[in-house]
Order: sequence, then structure tokens, then C-alpha cells
Amino acid sequence: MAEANIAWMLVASALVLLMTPGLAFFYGGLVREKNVISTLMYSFVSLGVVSVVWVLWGYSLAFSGGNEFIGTFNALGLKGISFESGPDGAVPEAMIVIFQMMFAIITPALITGAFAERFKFSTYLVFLVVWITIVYVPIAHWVWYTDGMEGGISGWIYGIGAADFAGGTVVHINAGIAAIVAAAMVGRRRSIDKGIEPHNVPFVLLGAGLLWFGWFGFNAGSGLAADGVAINAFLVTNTAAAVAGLVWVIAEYQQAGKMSGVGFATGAVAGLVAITPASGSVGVMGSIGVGLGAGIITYLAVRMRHLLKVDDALEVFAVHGMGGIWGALATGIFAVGGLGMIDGEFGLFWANLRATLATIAYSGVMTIIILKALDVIPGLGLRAVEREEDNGLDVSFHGERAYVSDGAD
Amino acid sequence: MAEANIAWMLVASALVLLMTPGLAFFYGGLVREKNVISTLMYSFVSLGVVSVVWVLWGYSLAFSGGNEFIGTFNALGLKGISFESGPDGAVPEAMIVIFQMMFAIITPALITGAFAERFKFSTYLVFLVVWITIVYVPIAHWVWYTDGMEGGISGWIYGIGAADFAGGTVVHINAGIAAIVAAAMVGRRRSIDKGIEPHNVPFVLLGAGLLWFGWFGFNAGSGLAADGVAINAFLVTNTAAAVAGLVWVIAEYQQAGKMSGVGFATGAVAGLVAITPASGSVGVMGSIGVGLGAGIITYLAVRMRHLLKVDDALEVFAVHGMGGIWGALATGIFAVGGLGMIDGEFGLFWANLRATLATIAYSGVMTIIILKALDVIPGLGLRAVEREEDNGLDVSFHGERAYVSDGAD
Amino acid sequence: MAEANIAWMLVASALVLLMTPGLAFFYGGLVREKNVISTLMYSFVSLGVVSVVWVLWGYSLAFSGGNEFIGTFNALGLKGISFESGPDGAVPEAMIVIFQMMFAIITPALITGAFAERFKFSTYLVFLVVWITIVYVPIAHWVWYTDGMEGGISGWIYGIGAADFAGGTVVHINAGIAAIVAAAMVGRRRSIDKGIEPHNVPFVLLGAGLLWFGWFGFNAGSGLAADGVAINAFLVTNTAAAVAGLVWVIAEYQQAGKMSGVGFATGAVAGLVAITPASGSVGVMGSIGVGLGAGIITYLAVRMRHLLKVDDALEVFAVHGMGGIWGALATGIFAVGGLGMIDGEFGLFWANLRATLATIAYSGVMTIIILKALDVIPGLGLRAVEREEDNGLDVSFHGERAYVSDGAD
Amino acid sequence: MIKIEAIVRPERIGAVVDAMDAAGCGGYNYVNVTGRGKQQGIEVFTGRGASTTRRMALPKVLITTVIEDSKKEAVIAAIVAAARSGDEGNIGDGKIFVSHVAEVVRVRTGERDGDAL
Amino acid sequence: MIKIEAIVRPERIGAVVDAMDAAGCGGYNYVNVTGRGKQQGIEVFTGRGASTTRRMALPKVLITTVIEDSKKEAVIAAIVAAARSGDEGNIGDGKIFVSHVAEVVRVRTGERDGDAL
Amino acid sequence: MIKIEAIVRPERIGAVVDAMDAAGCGGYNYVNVTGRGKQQGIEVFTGRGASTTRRMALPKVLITTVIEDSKKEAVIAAIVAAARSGDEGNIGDGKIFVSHVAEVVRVRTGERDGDAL
Ligand SMILES: Nc1ncnc2c1ncn2[C@@H]1O[C@H](COP(=O)(O)OP(=O)(O)O)[C@@H](O)[C@H]1O
Ligand SMILES: Nc1ncnc2c1ncn2[C@@H]1O[C@H](COP(=O)(O)OP(=O)(O)O)[C@@H](O)[C@H]1O
Ligand SMILES: Nc1ncnc2c1ncn2[C@@H]1O[C@H](COP(=O)(O)OP(=O)(O)O)[C@@H](O)[C@H]1O
Repeated sequence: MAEANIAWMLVASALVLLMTPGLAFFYGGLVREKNVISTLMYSFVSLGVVSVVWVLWGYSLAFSGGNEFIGTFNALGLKGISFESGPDGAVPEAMIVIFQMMFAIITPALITGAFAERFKFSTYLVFLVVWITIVYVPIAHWVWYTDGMEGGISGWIYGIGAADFAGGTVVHINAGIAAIVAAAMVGRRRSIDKGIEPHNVPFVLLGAGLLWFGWFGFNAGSGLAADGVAINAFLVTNTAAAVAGLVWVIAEYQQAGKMSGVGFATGAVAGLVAITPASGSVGVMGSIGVGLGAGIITYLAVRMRHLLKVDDALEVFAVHGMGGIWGALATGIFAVGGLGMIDGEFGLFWANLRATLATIAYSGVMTIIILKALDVIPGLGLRAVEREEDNGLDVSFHGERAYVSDGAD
Repeated sequence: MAEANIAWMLVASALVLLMTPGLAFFYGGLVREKNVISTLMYSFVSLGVVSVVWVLWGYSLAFSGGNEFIGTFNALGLKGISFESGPDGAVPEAMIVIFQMMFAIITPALITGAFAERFKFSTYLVFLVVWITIVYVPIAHWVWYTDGMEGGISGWIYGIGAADFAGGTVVHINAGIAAIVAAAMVGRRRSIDKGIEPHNVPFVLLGAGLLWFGWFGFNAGSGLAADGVAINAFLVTNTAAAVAGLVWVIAEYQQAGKMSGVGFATGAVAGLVAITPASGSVGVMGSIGVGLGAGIITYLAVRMRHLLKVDDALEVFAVHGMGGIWGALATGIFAVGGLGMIDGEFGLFWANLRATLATIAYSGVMTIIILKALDVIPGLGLRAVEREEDNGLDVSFHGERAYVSDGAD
Repeated sequence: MAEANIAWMLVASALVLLMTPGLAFFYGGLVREKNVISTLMYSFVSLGVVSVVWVLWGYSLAFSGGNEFIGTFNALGLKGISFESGPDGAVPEAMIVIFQMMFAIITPALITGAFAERFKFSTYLVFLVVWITIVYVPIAHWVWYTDGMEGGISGWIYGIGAADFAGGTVVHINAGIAAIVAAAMVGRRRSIDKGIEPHNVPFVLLGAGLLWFGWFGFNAGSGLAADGVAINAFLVTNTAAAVAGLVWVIAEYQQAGKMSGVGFATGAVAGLVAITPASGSVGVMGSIGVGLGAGIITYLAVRMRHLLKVDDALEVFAVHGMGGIWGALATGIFAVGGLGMIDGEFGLFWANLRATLATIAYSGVMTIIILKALDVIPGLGLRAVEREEDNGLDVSFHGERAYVSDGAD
Repeated sequence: MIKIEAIVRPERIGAVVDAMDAAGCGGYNYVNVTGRGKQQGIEVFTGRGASTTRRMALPKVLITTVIEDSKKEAVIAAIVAAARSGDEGNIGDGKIFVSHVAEVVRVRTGERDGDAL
Repeated sequence: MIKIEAIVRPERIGAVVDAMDAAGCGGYNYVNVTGRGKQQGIEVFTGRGASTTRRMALPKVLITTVIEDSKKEAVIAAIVAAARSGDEGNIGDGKIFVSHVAEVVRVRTGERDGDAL
Repeated sequence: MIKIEAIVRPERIGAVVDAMDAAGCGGYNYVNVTGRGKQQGIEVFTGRGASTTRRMALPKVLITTVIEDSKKEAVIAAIVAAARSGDEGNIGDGKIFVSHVAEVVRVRTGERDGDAL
């Protein structure tokens, strides 16, 4: 049985890994041609930086013992992590290291949609190291750490009974809040007044397809076993994505008589975001509710964001922040006892609300502090200079142009 | 053992899901630039619509009891579906709900190749709901439903002993016939006389790669277990695709001295189609036969289709219809007893022939009726008006352009 | 337990299969627009040709009995291959046939980066058949074949105690050496003096993403089981890729003040190559060492290659050859006994050195002989004629243009 | 010699070049441009679907051909006939510009002017 | 009538066409070109990252408009004002070429010259 | 001043611009076009591989440079030499068109004509 769970978790981990390239294309298609490599690289380089941070100290600080608020340095460099399966088919801890790593990789990549087309790439590398260490790792510890013992130690959010099956708070609300904060601090893009059209809609849909595919690992893997819970998570994940995608295109049709590819993709991702915390505790009918709410809320959130001066370029706050908040609360609303996982729904709602507020506060404040610091440190700074932005970040920071034709180009 | 089967079926389901984006790119690359989003969206929106239809009533009507011809409404909204594994490692019924859902999603998406570049998108959404309900669901019931009991109830095609391991009749013949019927009813594209070149051959190959990858879930998952049957299905699937892809490029080389990427991709898909019903019952040498036949028959079918006035834009009938028919019959020809699955080959051939004819008749007639109805219902109608078609469906129905350059575009 | 291993190995095989389309896009993005289909097809058609060769005679010659140097014809057409699991959860031999097939498919595809943009496509098809049979198959036999019996027969490299967990010698060194030899023999591309920019950097990153994803199957599947060894392989694979990718962009930043997408992708692939033989025997800290070395060595190797007259167009020798050699030796340096796999590290180093030298010598000499022969056989010949090369191989050999716009194009 | 530059709808390009061939053009070249005249533009989404904008400039094709002066009216007539959409023509059907060319050289042979056409 | 061809930076195209509208241009078309003047080019990687090269020619946009002679100076002034980057202007800001057009035809109606603009 | 427009094979563009530099061109711009002259076109597949069609128009590059009249012959000679394929030249090597330019403006400085080149 442990072998079956390992088999599934190896695949689930690989699926979540693929979400980061998927996200890269989802975002990369939405920006202008001159910034596509930059946008792709924000995600890809997270595969590089966060993978290393995670095995060196990230996992240790998040998941090896400690108190309610933070772990320890005991497992630096993954020292002492077991490759042996536990009782009852529990997968080896090393498997959890890997699976959790994939979540840490994608979370800051999600943020990048907010400051795409203008954030300085070298500073971003520093941001990745710092943000993972002092924002992501503590929240992951709060929500998911437990030593599993009766009366033992666990993260404080875990302790109050909040349920975040697959990362609604840790990943999505966290990223969404960091995103809106970062967008505000980095400032608006130059010359966006006429509205920017996505430069490559097929890439957006490719990314959405890979995200949808990978999200089965994200959610159905979060029970760490190949069992009925995983099957349920798979089913509700798909259903919520489908419903929210449809809500978006129907809303667009009402408004403008068209149904856009970007709209369907955005809606589907919003549904995936919202179902994430709920996927361990709602049934298929509940997931329709989660998806409906996710579609409507994020659609309105995008429209309202357009009224702000904050240039959250790819709507990370609306989709991941608001979608994640809705998901956290909807978990309380739609959770069912039937799967033998959750009982008291009302307590769950309040616990999740507290978890949400804590995540918003911590992520918001810490992200502001980090970015302020990076802004003033000599040699860093948050933003491309005018000329770099005008020429496009691809040429300015990466020394490349995305598409080169034969002859003229 | 059930856990191992669940582990495999979770993945197999995800793989089949990925086939729909794969198909989207396969088709999207083949059309003109102004219709690529439209073509992608025909597939992507099926992920939205059919997922919802399936969990609400599709699965129930197809697979929950009933008689020889149709299921019941007992499992509406998946009421009462079990998440517990059955005896002998049988995966929970909920797992089958998911796996079957992926087949239902891709089938109407396959059809869209026939009427690409001109079908009205809003009508297509209605078509999806109706066609799945009254064409796909009954055929799936006929071919695959069985209560598993001695002398119990099963679909009538199942009852006559036809073998469609992974969906040759239900998916491919069904889609192929609906396709040619739809192409005829929707009419020819404007200005196709000079021959349309695919606008993005790399996308075609990307799609073919994802289809090939996902098809391992489609075929090797259809035994619902991680066992020798799955291994065999995997092996013959790969072999048939390889052989049929080679047949196509060799045929092109004979004819024109070139070997096209689109040709290889088309041939490989044709091989995958043909092996689908056979993958549970032929061995590797048999799969070479299936692949050879599939390559030759579909190549000739495409050539012959060009002589017709029917504008089956992406050759769905030739590839899926003819490829599927060949596969159904080839199953009878090449099936081997060795794997302990099939005995009487001759009886099998006739049973599959009857299954094929029934599918052709039902799918053809019902699709005509549905499209006629959609054509005359006010506010619907099958086809884009001239101006919409000339401007491209992307701008007309989706309000987007696929590729936007900086500066001029 | 066997079922769990089968579940994992089915997926691992599918993942490795996907690497070939991944490689196609990695390479396809790096060439000029007029040669992208050609470059994609070098990889895709290997899926066709090698799949067939493998089931007909390749597997038999490599893995069915024989002596230290070569197998037998006993399993032609996979005659007698078992679909039954062995003791202790060993997967059926048919599963190994499939998994090994995927390695055979990608190896010659790797070589094509060396002679991209000029190799004659029809000759390449012949090259595939011949090279797999007389270069790949023997080396695979030497390194991996064993009858598993005490004092029984095994390939001679296996016999001397060399450890190539997942194909460092058989796949990467082999391909890298064949590549440099082929590049020299085919000659330089016309008009490359100004430096060729990749025509589609997003495709390069898409390919790299798919390779990274698929490589988990490649390495973590090579133990043929879903166990702690697989988990370790997964972890070290990811870590080495991350580290080497970062080394590349840091090196570029030192040198030119930019961090390119192509550089990150290339570095990551170099890390994946280097960890391949080591992934069964190094721990996570060792994998950081492997990744560091891989990044530095391949970066320098690319720079040095630029001084040569040999036009190894996509740096196959630098990345796969040098990366592979480093990996083979690094396996000896960083292997740890902790996982219960490897003991004598010094002996291992020498054994791997001998394995490396043998692979270099055999692959180099045989590839020269094969290409010489193909060059002189009437009707074949290695290289496109001037006009074909100037017009681009896509139009010349495939009768297609990759991208066609509406209106002018 | 004169140069004729015609801006037409992308979907008309096939018909237009056939008509030009028939009218005796020895060669031409064309390129996709983005243009704006009296046509009203089209609605497109911007900013992730939640709002639309009017894209004023639309895809057009610019065809250029250099011909002898004598063929001018024939070629213009051919282009106009082939480029017009519907019977009445529609806004956005295009424009034709005529200008003088001083010299023509054929690269292959070095021939000049009339001989080079 | 005259034809004005202006080569400007890609990021300026929006501002330039707005200025042209304001200056009374009835229509225009533009296309991406690759150009080189006094500007020094940019560094790009080539050959898989290990070496860089100076790409001399840079992306520009070529805008073309045909107008009545009388509007010439107004349109030129509008373009110059809108296309200049920074206060002083920078190398690479662009060039404007003016030439004569002999005839104009509107495809839709067949109208000629002044009426067709 | 005059404008030289040269249509050449895409693979020649590097050689041609180098030759133009050497002949004293101060600037140029180029764009990919699709063109047809005496060249026969190429066979391409259409309709999913089962049939081929002859694509008459082929990819070319159009280079435009505005120069002083005095440089005309030098520049034409340079382009012809660099654009010709093989020793004899081949069909499809290209054409050069020369026309008059009335005025030139440099955006950066507002300089006109000769000074602006
Ligand atoms: N004055 C002009 N200068 C340059 N191009 C123009 C001009 N007027 C129109 N065009 C081009 O011609 C196209 C069609 O013009 P439009 O005004 O829409 O047609 P119509 O005059 O028939 O209404 C435009 O999209 C633009 O590309
Ligand atoms: N003589 C010329 N002929 C054609 N195009 C030119 C010429 N000179 C400049 N250009 C175009 O104008 C653009 C800007 O020219 P540049 O010389 O960089 O500006 P400046 O003269 O202000 O320094 C160039 O990229 C090129 O596309
Ligand atoms: N009369 C013309 N007007 C505009 N472009 C032309 C004309 N003739 C040729 N061209 C362009 O020049 C290119 C080369 O012309 P081609 O006739 O093939 O060369 P050649 O005259 O040497 O045989 C064509 O592809 C086309 O783009």
C-alpha cells in the first residue's frame, strides 16, 4: 500500500512541477511580445532558486519540529530525512519534502503576474530567496505542520482547526496579497492607457491546459495517498474548474456578446484556485457551488480592479487572492461530513476565516517590508529604468528576443 | 492492489484530460491564423460543458442501471456513487465516473475539426449539451454498460459480444460520422479553393505529442487496472501509432518526394485511433498490422475526401471515422487469445461489424436531426455570417486576436 | 506491490516518451524559422522508426541473453516476452521492453541537434535504423544486460561494476560523441558567421519544461519500482537541474550582465544529463555538487566549442557529451553508501571511467563508419544541397512552412 | 514606370493577385500591414476579459507592383474589381496609390528599366 | 498629394497615430520593420548563451499616410512631436520621408485623388 | 534625394546590408514580404498532406534606403553584387526600384533633407 501511495505521489509531484511551466505560458501569453521571455523566466527561475532553498533550509524551517510559529534548523540540507515508508502506507518523509517543494516553487511564481513587464530580474532573484524564507515558510508551518501526536506540536492555524487541504491560504491567498502589494509598490506600467492585448492567446490556453492537468496532482495529491479522498479531490477539482470557466465566458457574453479564450482560461484557473482548500472536504455538488462563486467573484473582482490605479498586470489579486479567499470560506460553507473528513462546518468556517485574515495580514505586511528593503539596497531596486521598460525586458535583462524571423525580424 | 489501481487510474484520467488541450493544439495549428482561438476554444469549452453535463446527468444516464438501451436518472448529480474500492482491487465507481468523463469530453471536441473556421460558437455550446446527452450517452451505454452479473443487464452491443476496449465505436466512429454529417450540413468554407496551409505546424506537432502521451491513459487505462493488460495496451498503442505515422510519410514521399510534419502527425493519430478498440486484445505483431492498415486506409480516405464537395476541414471522418472503422474490424482480425481476453475471433469480427454499423446509423441520423433543429431555432443557427467568417471567428466570436505584435501587428 | 510498480512504470514510460516531443521543441526553438519543422521532425520521426525497430529486433538484440557483447535474436518481435510480474514485485519483462524503448527513441533524437539545419531527412531515416542497431543496442547490452544469476551472463561494462543508473553512458555520452563526430562530418552550416539567434525562445523553454517533467520518469523510473530509491532519484534529479540552471545564468550575468532564457534552459538540461547516471547513488547534497560541476563544465565546454570549426549547432557535445562524462565520473565521486546501493566509491570511479572511455571509442568510431557509408551510397548522402539549405529544410524536405499568416505571410 | 500600391482586405489577397496576373503584371510583392481609414475598427477584449476596447486599426495587406505606365488603368481596374467586397463595396475595402518610379534594376542580370520588369 | 513615411520607435506608435489623427490624417497604415541608422544596436546572446553579438538593426515601425499637400507641415510637426523620446530626443527616434503620389483610388467607390483620401 | 527599394532573397540580407554599409548608406530598414516575379514558386502540402499545391509567391526581403543622388550607382552596384546567388544569378534573385524623395526629416533634431540623412 505504501508503494501504491509512493507511485501516486511521485506522479503527483511531477504534475505539480509541470504547473510552473504551465503558469509561465499562461502568464507569458498575456503580456506583450517584448516581455514574454521575462515573464516566462520569472516562473522558470523559481524552479531553480526555490528548489535549492527548499532542500537547503526551506523544508527544515517549515516542517521539522519547532513551535507553533516556525520550525527548526534540524533538517538543514535534508539531514536525517527518511526514505522509509511509515505505518499504514504513509509515504516516506522524503516524498513529502518533494511534494511540498513543488508548492513552494509555484507560489512566488504566481506573484510575478502582478509586476510583470517591469520588475527588475536580478532583484527578483533576491526576492525569491527572501520571500520564500520569511513569508512562505512560516505560513506553511502554521497551516500544515503537525507532529501528529496527541497533544503534540503543530502550527497555530492547524491548531485552531482550519482546513486548507491543498494550499488555499498558503499558496493562493498568500500569493494574491503579495501580488497586489507588490503591484502597488512597483507602480504602473508605462503606456498602458490604451489597454494591452495579450500577445499570444494560444500560449494562454496552453498554460491553462497544463495548469488544469497539473492541478490534479496539486489537489488529489494533497492527501498523500491513492484513495477515495484523492478520487474525490480529483472530481471536485475538475468540476469547479469547468463551472468557473463557463461562468466567465457567460458573463463576458452578457457584457460584450463574445466569449474569449483568455476569459475561459482565467475562469477555469479561478475555479481551480477556489476548490484548492476545499477539495478534501466538499462533494461534487458542493464543488459546483464553489465554482459558481469563484467565477462570479473573480469576474467582478477583475472589473473592480480596473477601477483602481494599481496595475496588477495579470490580475493575480483578483484571481488568486479573491479566488483563494472565497475558497477558504467556501470550504466552511460546502464541507460535507460524508467523506469522514470534516464534521463541524460552522467552526470550520470561523477557523478558516481566521486563517485567511492571518495570511492576509502577515503576507501583506512582510511583503511590503521585503520590497521596501530591496528597493533601497544599492545595486538592487525594484523597477526597470524607463529605457529598459520601453525596449522590453527581454532585450534589457535577458539579452534575447522571443521571436526572430528569417530575413527581417 | 486497489490502491495501485487507483494510483494508475488517477494518472490515466489526468492523461486523458490532457488529450483535449492536445487536440486543441493539433486542430488549432491546422487552421488559419484568424480562426485559431476559435478552434482551440471548441475543444477547451468542452472541458467546461461536458464536465458539468457528465456529473449532473450524463454519467447517470449512461452507466447507472437501466435497460439494454439507456441508463437511469438514479445517479443524477452522482448521487450514491461509491468511493470505496470493490473486491479484487476493483477501483471505486467514482474513479470510473472520472475516467469515463474524459472520454465524453474529447468526443465532441473531435467533431469540431469538421466544421472548424465557420461554426457559430454560441450554437456550439448548445450542441455540446444536446449531442452528449442524446448521442454519446446512449452509445456509451450500449457498448460499455454491464451490471456485471451473470444474466444481468448490459448495453445491447456489449451483449452481442462486441469488443471495444477503449472507445473505437463510442468515441472515434461516433465522432467521425457526426463530423462528416456536420461538415455537409454546415457547408463549405468561403474561399478554400486555393488550398489552405496550416498556420502553425509546430502547434500541430505539439498537439500530436500531447495526444500520443495522453493516449496511453486512454488505452492502457481502459482495463481499469495496473496489470499485464495495461502493459500490453501501452505497447500496442505505441507501436500502432509509430507504424501508421511512418506509413503516412512514406506515402507522401512516394507521391511528392517530401515527408510532412502534418502527415506524420496525422498518421500517428490515425494509428492511435485504430488501435483503440483493439488495444485490449491484439499483441504487438497484430498492432503492426493495425497500424499498417490504419495508415493506408486513412491516407486513401483523405485523398478521396478531397474529391468530395464536403468540406470536412480537418479530415475528421477520414482519420477518426475510417480509422475507427478499420480498428473495430481489425480487432476481430488481429485479436489473440494469448492474453486470456478474447477467444472467438470470427464471432468478434461480426459483433464488431454490427456495433460499427449501429454506431454509424445512430450517430449519423441523430446528428442530422440535432443540427437541423439547431439551425432553425431562432437565435441559434449553425454558421457564422459572411462577414464574421471573413474577419475570422477569433475576432467575431471571441473578441480576440491570437497573435499581437508590439508596434504594428 | 508489483501492481504499484507497474502503475509507476506505466507512468514513467509515458513521461520518458514525452521527453522526445519536449526535446523537439527545445531544439526546434533554437534553430531558424525556416528549419523548425525539420528540427521537430528529426525527433518526432524517431518515435516512429525506433519504436518499430525496438519491438522487431532492437530489444531482442540488447536484452535477450547472449554473451558479454551482444544479445540474441530469441525475442524477435518480442516473442516470448512475459507480461507476468516476477517475484518481489518485479515488473513484467514487457514493462521493461517499453521503458527501455523510450530511451532508445530519445538517444538518436539528441544527436540531431548537432547536424540540425542541414542533414538530409531521407538519409536520417536510414541512419536511425542503422545507428540504433549497431551503436545503441550493443552499448545498452554492455551496460545494462544481466541475467540476474550468480555467475551468470551480463554485459561487460555491467560486469566491471560500473554504475549507470539511468543512462549517462548509454544515452548521453553516446549521443554527445556521435553528435560531435556527425557535426564534423556533415560540415558547417552556410552563413552562420554572424551568429544565429534562436527563432522562438518560448519553444525552447516549453521544451525544457517538458524535459524536466519527463526526466522524473527517466531517472526515478530507472529503479523499476516505486520505492525510496525512486524518491531519492526524483529529488536529486530536480536539485541538480535547478543548480546547473542557476550556474548558467549566473555565469552569463558575470560575462554579459544578462541572464538568458536559453541559458537557464541549457543549464538545467546539463544538470539533468549529469545527474542521470548518479541519480541512483548520490544524495541531495551530492546532487548539488553534481549540478555545480555540470553547470560550470558545460558552460565552459560551450565557450570552447565556439573556438572550434566544428558546427555542433545546438551544442549536443558540450551539453550531453561533456555533461554525461562529468556525470559518470561524478557518480564515482559523490556516491553514498547510505541508500544501500553502492559501496566502493573508488572502484566505482575507475569502473565508470572505463565505461566512459569505451562508450566514447565505440560510439565515435562506429558513427564515423556509418556516416561515411551513408555518404557514399548512391541516393543517400548526408547533406542538403545548397539550394535546399538556403530555402530552409522545411520547404525543401517537408513541403511545409512552419508559420503562415493570413494575407501575406 | 509607375508603382501601384494597393491596400486591400487580407481575405481578398488571392483574388487580387489573380486579377493582377490577368491584367499583365509581371511581378508584385505584398506584406501585412495594420491600417486605419474610415472603417470603424473592431471590439476586442483587453485586460483579461473584463473590459473591451475598440481597436481602430485593422489588418490589411499592402500589395506593391511596378509596371509600365501603359498598364496603369488595366491594373487599377483589375484590383478594384477583385478587392471590392459585396456588390456595393464596403468601408474598409481599401485604397490604391500610384507614384512614379525612376529606375528598375534586375539583380540577376543587371538589366534596367523596361527590360527589368 | 504626398506620401509621408515615418519610421518611429515601436513603443511610440500609439502616440504617433493619435497625433496624426489630430493633425487631420484621414488614414494611415503601419508595419513593423527592422532598421538601422545612427543608433548603436543592442547586445543579444547567440549560440546558446555562451557568446553575445551586437544586433545592429532594431525593431522600428514604419507608418505611411497619404495626404493633401497642404497638410504636410502639420502632419510632420505632429509626428516629430509625438515620436521624440525624452525632451531632447535620442538617437534612434526615427526619420520621416516625403514623396509625391500621382493618383489615389478608393476601392469601394472608384473615386479618385482628393475625393479618395 | 532618392529612395532605393531592393527586393532580395531572405538568406542574402546579411550580405546585402554589409555591402550597403560599405557603399556609404547611412541607414536603411527592411521588412519581410511575399513576392512573385518570374520565379516558379515551390511545392507545398495543403489539406493534411494528401495533396500538394504550388505556392507561387515566396518569402523575400524588401530593403529600403534613402540616400543622396550621388551615391545611387555605388549603392545599386553593391546591392546587385551582394544579392546575386551563384555566379550567374538565378531567377528570384530580386529587383531594385529607384524613386524620388522630396524631403527628409530627422525626428530627433528636426533637421531636414541632406542633413537628416
Ligand atoms: N490616407 C491614407 N494613407 C495611407 N493609408 C490609408 C489611407 N487611407 C486609407 N488607408 C488604408 O486603406 C485601408 C482602407 O481604408 P478605408 O478608409 O477603411 O476605406 P474606405 O475609404 O473605402 O472607407 C485602411 O485600413 C488603411 O490601411
Ligand atoms: N537613410 C535611411 N533610409 C532608410 N531608413 C533609414 C535611414 N536612416 C534611418 N532610417 C531608419 O530610421 C531609424 C532611426 O534612424 P537613426 O539614424 O537611428 O535615427 P537618428 O538619425 O535620429 O540617429 C533607423 O532604425 C532606420 O530604420
Ligand atoms: N514588377 C514588380 N513589382 C514589384 N515587385 C516585383 C516585381 N517584379 C519582381 N518583384 C519582386 O522581386 C522578386 C524577385 O523577382 P523575380 O522575377 O523572381 O526575379 P528575376 O526578375 O530575376 O527573375 C519577386 O519575388 C517579387 O517580390
